[in-house]
Amino acid sequence: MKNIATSVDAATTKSRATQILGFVVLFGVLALILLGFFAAPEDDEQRDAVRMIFVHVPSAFLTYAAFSVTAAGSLMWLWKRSRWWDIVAHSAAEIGVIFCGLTLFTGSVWGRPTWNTYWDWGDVRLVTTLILFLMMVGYLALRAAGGEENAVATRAAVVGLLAAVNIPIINRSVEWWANRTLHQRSSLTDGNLEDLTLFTLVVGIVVWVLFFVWAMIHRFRIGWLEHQLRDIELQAAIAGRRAETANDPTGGSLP
Amino acid sequence: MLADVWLVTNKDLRIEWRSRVTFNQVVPFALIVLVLFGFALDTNRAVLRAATSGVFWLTVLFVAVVAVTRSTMIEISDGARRALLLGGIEPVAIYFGKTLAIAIQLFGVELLMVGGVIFFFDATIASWPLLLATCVVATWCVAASGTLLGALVANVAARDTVLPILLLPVLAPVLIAASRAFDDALGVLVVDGWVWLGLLAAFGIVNATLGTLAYGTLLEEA
Amino acid sequence: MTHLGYLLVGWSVSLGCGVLYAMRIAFRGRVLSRQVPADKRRWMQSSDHSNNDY
Amino acid sequence: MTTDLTPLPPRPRYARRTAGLAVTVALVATAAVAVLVVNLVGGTLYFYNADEAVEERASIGDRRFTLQGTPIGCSIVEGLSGNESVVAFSVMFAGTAVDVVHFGDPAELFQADVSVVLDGGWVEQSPQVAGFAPLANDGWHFASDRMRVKHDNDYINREGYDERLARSAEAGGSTEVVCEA
Repeated sequence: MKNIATSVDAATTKSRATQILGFVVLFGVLALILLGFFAAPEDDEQRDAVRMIFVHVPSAFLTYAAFSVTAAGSLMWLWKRSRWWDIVAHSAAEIGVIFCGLTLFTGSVWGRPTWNTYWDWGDVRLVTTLILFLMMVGYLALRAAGGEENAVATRAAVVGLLAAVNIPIINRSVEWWANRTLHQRSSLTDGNLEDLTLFTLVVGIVVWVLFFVWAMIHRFRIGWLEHQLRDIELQAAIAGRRAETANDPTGGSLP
Repeated sequence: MLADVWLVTNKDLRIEWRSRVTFNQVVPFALIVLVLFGFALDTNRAVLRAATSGVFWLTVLFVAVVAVTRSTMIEISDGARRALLLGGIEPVAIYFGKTLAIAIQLFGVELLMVGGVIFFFDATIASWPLLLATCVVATWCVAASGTLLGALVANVAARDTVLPILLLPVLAPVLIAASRAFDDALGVLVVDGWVWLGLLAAFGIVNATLGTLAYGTLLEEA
Repeated sequence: MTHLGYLLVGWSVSLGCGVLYAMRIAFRGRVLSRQVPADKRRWMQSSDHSNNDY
Repeated sequence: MTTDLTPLPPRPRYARRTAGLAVTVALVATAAVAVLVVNLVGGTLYFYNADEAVEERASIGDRRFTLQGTPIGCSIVEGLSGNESVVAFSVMFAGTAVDVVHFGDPAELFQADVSVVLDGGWVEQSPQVAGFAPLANDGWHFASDRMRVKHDNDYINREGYDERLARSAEAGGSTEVVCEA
């Protein structure tokens, strides 16, 4: 603690790598705006509304990615009891909820001009995505409810795996219910895209993934610090109890 | 193993029989919710009829939250959960035993509610086999998820608020599938109810499997 | 450009959420870092990973 | 209820379930669910395609349902039904046509050869809209009050109208019918 002056100065969760990554993401977003609004062509049917794809699809992609990481972390916690994986699962869930919310929001905003509706209760993909979102909000609520650290991790891991059942259903729904859904099939795997549209979409996904990595690193470090802090508080509490018993003339024994 | 399942079921049902908590509180609650929906939607008989299935299963979900809370309370008071484990009963047997107990109670409430929707909502039953099969399978789904999540939140301080937040989204697919199956059973919508019943069964298998795998861990550690 | 209103809402909410979340975790990281001694913050060191106790 | 309170012999503590059993249970359950889902999803109708809606007309009766089909370009007419402004058109799927009268404004992207999803019900009456030449003309029409446009996953920018027609025909949204002007 002797270098407290310098450590306060450097007291952040950033490192050289995340700083560089952060700048890359910023430039990536600028490039995506330019590409998405000015370079990519408009669509025959949808006109300019198609430009929503560059934020909607990357968000959906990251929803799958983040919640899959949560599922993997949950599984690893139950198997290895590793704090590292527990924090990874929690971090990915928090970021995933944001992207899942954005997927639903951008999808609705895109749906109004193209489908003529913000929301349709009959569509499997829309409804299952909403269910996944609500379950993961529950996951975060369960985490926030607190309790003994290991017990919280175990509970959360079970909910994380329960929610992960939705991921393959959402992803496959447009194939399983082919010709029975409002939502179109995958644009990336079996769509027919203009070259520049496809390129911009890939740029969007890369930028979103880089942001995810940046956020994961920072969020993981926060989780790590919270874990350390609980440790420090516990040590202080134990030391406090020791001091109390030392001053106690009975030596701390029960009457 | 099966004997242990029945042992746990029997224990929970006997506690219910003696305390009559479900009978005295949950049944009136369910009927009141139905009647309130009747007040809210009665201005238009067609709307009430079209909404019957959804109202029915939404009410079941609310009732399920109460029933699961009750089932969990039985185990956490007086360290009964620890005693069950020390008794050498497999966690899987406890899981299926408690699931069965909740399912039987819910099924009883649902039968009364079917009477309720016929009486209050003028519902007509187009297919009794489909109606009863839907009740059985959907109740199993609700109980299987409810028992798992009940054990999960048992030791959470904010149990009463966290349980609905977790349980209701998990049960949303049950609400959808059971409502569609009921739409067919009540002859309201043009759907194939038996197909929705099959999907309900798939959901029941998934949740019972997750419960089988996770319940022991939750009992011992969470 | 057609549908500009929808596009602006969708894009700005997406990017806005990203920026707000980034700011939130950066800020929270700062607050927490101050409360934890430097030797518990592994990313401060470049080579020493011996104190990984997870 | 038993009154014998003699202690029972202790049960053996349950064996810790092995990872192998867990994996087996998970695999069997996954297989069962996969079989159920694959066999059943086709039956969970969100909408009837035009051909199915015609086939099931008797069993549907006057109940509401959702219809999907591809609008045939030359059939689209805006007009009045009574005092209400409507859009009348014929949709096709897999070679079967359905005449539609949609009450209200059409969707923004409503156009020929882009599938629509409509909420409404059968009416046993030929559509009474001036200037509308119904393709099915079978004494029925579908009265719709909610329209969604089901666009596909092609994002192209060329004057590819003919190509789109060909693909639409391939997908079952047959456009072989040539309207007689």
